[in-house]
Amino acid sequence: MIDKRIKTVAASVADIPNGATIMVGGFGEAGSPTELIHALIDQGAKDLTVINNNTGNGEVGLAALIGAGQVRKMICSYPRSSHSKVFPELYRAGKIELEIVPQGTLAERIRAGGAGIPAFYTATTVGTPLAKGKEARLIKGRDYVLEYGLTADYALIKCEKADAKGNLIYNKTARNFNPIMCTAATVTIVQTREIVEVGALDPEHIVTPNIYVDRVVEVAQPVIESQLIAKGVQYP
Amino acid sequence: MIDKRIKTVAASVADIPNGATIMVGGFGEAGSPTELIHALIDQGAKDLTVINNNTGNGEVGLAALIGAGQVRKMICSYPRSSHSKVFPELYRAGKIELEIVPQGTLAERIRAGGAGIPAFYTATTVGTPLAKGKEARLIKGRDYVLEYGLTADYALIKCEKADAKGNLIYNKTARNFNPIMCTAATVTIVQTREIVEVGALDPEHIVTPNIYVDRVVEVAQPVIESQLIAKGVQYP
Amino acid sequence: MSMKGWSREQMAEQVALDIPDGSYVNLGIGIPELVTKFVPEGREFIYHTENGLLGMGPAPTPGQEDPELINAGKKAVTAEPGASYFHHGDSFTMIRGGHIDVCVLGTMQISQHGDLANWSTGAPDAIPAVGGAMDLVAGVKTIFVISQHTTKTGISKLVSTCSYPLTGKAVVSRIYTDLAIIDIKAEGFRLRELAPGISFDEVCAKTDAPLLPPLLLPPIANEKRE
Amino acid sequence: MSMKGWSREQMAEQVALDIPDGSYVNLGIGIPELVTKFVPEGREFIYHTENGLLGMGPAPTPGQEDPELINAGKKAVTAEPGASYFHHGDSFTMIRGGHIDVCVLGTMQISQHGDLANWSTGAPDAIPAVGGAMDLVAGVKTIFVISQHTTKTGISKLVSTCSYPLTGKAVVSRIYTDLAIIDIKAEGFRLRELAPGISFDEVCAKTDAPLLPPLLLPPIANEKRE
Repeated sequence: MIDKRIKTVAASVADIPNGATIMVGGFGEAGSPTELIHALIDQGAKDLTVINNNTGNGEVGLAALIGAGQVRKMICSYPRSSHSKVFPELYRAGKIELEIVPQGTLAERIRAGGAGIPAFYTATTVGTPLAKGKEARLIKGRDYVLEYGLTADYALIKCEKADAKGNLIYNKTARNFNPIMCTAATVTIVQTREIVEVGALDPEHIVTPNIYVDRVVEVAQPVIESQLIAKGVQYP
Repeated sequence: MIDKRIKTVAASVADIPNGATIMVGGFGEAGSPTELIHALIDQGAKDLTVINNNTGNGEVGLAALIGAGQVRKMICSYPRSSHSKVFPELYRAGKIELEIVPQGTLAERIRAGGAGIPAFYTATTVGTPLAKGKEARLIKGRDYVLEYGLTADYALIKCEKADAKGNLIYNKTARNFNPIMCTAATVTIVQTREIVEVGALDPEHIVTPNIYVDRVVEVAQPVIESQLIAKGVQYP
Repeated sequence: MSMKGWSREQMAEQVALDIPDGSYVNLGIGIPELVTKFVPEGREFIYHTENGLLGMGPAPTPGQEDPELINAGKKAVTAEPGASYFHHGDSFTMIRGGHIDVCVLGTMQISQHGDLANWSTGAPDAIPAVGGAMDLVAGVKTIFVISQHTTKTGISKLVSTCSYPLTGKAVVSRIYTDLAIIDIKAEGFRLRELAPGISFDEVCAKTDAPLLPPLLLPPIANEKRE
Repeated sequence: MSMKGWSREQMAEQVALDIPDGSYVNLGIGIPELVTKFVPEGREFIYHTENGLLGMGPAPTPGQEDPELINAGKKAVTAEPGASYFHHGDSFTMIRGGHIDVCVLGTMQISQHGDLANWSTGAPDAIPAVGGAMDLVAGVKTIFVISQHTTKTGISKLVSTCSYPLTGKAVVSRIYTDLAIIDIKAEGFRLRELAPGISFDEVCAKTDAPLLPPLLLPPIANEKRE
């Protein structure tokens, strides 16, 4: 019978190979699967392509993964951060690639990847340097550019409650990119504050249906990145 | 201050002009805004283009609107019905146009229309007669066709609970096309079983945020189409 | 009386045997719906219905029907523990995005290349009605077809080239009929299993396209040949 | 001391006066955030933040911050009654789909054609970081810009042609600076209102593009001319 629970964060990310493309949920620290990222640092996979809106905070979570030299390329909308020098230093040193994508286009490309839409048109970036190299098209009198769906090998996701079948609900603005990333990855790995009985989540309130989820691991008291940063924590 | 409540179904549809394009929620009878449709029959607007998955049941609701000769064109995936002869007779008589769209493409075109995506590629219909006349494109080794976003002047929607600001929740599979149609119409008109206090709907559970809703009218005990059909009711 | 061929129920049972534990499954209207009755011991399938429900359960007991809890065939259903509701856009994200593992459909014709024709006879006065079939065959990972081998008048549904308008091109993996289970391979129709009391020659005779015999090499021999 | 020009708060107040009751509003980081303090009596604005909240309220009282309830600037906020949470895909459906009525943004440069440049100086060592700005200017119905008229070193932010990389082309409707409110019209920058103590000539001198005087014809005269 279907039971997607995994005992440890280490076991949940054990098979991620070098060169994998990984979507990482979260917007800033909200909804960031920090324990899963730390487990990936411990695991050591290299040459990764990471998709996240930002590039992490301080020297924990995604910033620490980048700092550990495990990331070959970042796809994000906003690589600046007030608490992190990790990405800028590597970027200026030519040690990490950057694909800059407007936030809404990033979200839609992920959503499209999950929805079997290989490409779509959008007005975002028209007339700007970010439209360079993109196919343009006039539709009903307005200019658009062509954008392609994004998929990933893995998604690292944080949620509030999950059941053993993999249904998920989120907390407030920690929802952000997590639900769409669940749909766009071959293997979706979820850390949740609580695992509840199957049937305990109201079918009307489930945000991520279990079809999108492969592994669920309970992290009852996740770290809060801003608190770690305030304490000057560096991972590992 | 924002208050989108309207007292009567008649008032809520009063301004729909001849020639309007109207999205009508529901899949079969589930989620069908029958009272709003009946109000539109009473109102008498003609030459309408209607977007719905089907063509109505029996001689009530959408089937009655079609039967009243108010619909110039249907856009739907499945115009057959076991309880309705209205559409087939008009269609065979050349008195109504039909644009047949696969159900998933119909949903995605509506979603795209609401999301500011003018066009997208999909594999659905490739190699079939419904791909005829569509622009084809090979993307990463697979064939796709180009589909365009759909928008409407009005959407007629049924939901379970609404607040005065226009936040909506639905009941079970009566959700279906309703939430995406709310996003794709210039004016979204909603009939709800109950109007609740603003703040009574949990922000985590709201399916249609109020930004998509223009008018809310309470219909506490909506008719059930299958019961009307069993009784042989014809509207009006 | 000795058994000859498979009944509708037995065809559905054969399909169920080939669906792995934990699969997400979408069942077409008609014979495919019978699959739910034959889920093998120890396996769990999660059923998806296009109109916005994952975790669909069986029909409710009479009198318990809810007109707002229906399946894609517009019949009353139930929701299993762990079910979820969602809108049509999200529902077809599951289908078109390749998240559904298996779809079981009926058919009017199926070609040796896996082309499926199950939505229209193409007759001049037919009102076209496609529903979600084209989305399902384009998006679901594995398409199984379950169908009588021939029409009521004895015309083969398995053909070299479909004469009816297609639902999808090269989309079907396997066909389960009352006479046999047949794989669609690059080389065409390949017999996988005969129904009880049915001969290879009989299936060939009722199939309007070449039918290849089963590959009988045991797996070990196959391995050695690599 | 006589007042000369508008303060940041007064600029924000001028913007708030021009937003109709019931508007859905997205506010950029910085001066635009001050708009919430000046909502005119009897009007209600509903605030959207890109990271998945409609009905955003003010910052919480110190100590009540929730790290999972933040705005697009990653600062702690609250949710008003009637608020809703949703994911990033749905959030940008609101933006790109033209559902947000007004967006108020800061800027680095703005051209007489309404081109906006507010995301990058284009310096060779700059790390590009665009966030949601390009989506907002492409999708929101009305874009208001609120900004000091010149840089700290006195260089006009209002220009004939932007030298910095664009955020969007021909997207801005109106600019609110410390010196004036200026409409973007087909014919270019058109003065709408001067800040107290500021002369037309002074605004012209600090604007690096032609500035047209306000259209002074009363509405009635306009009607007569039609």
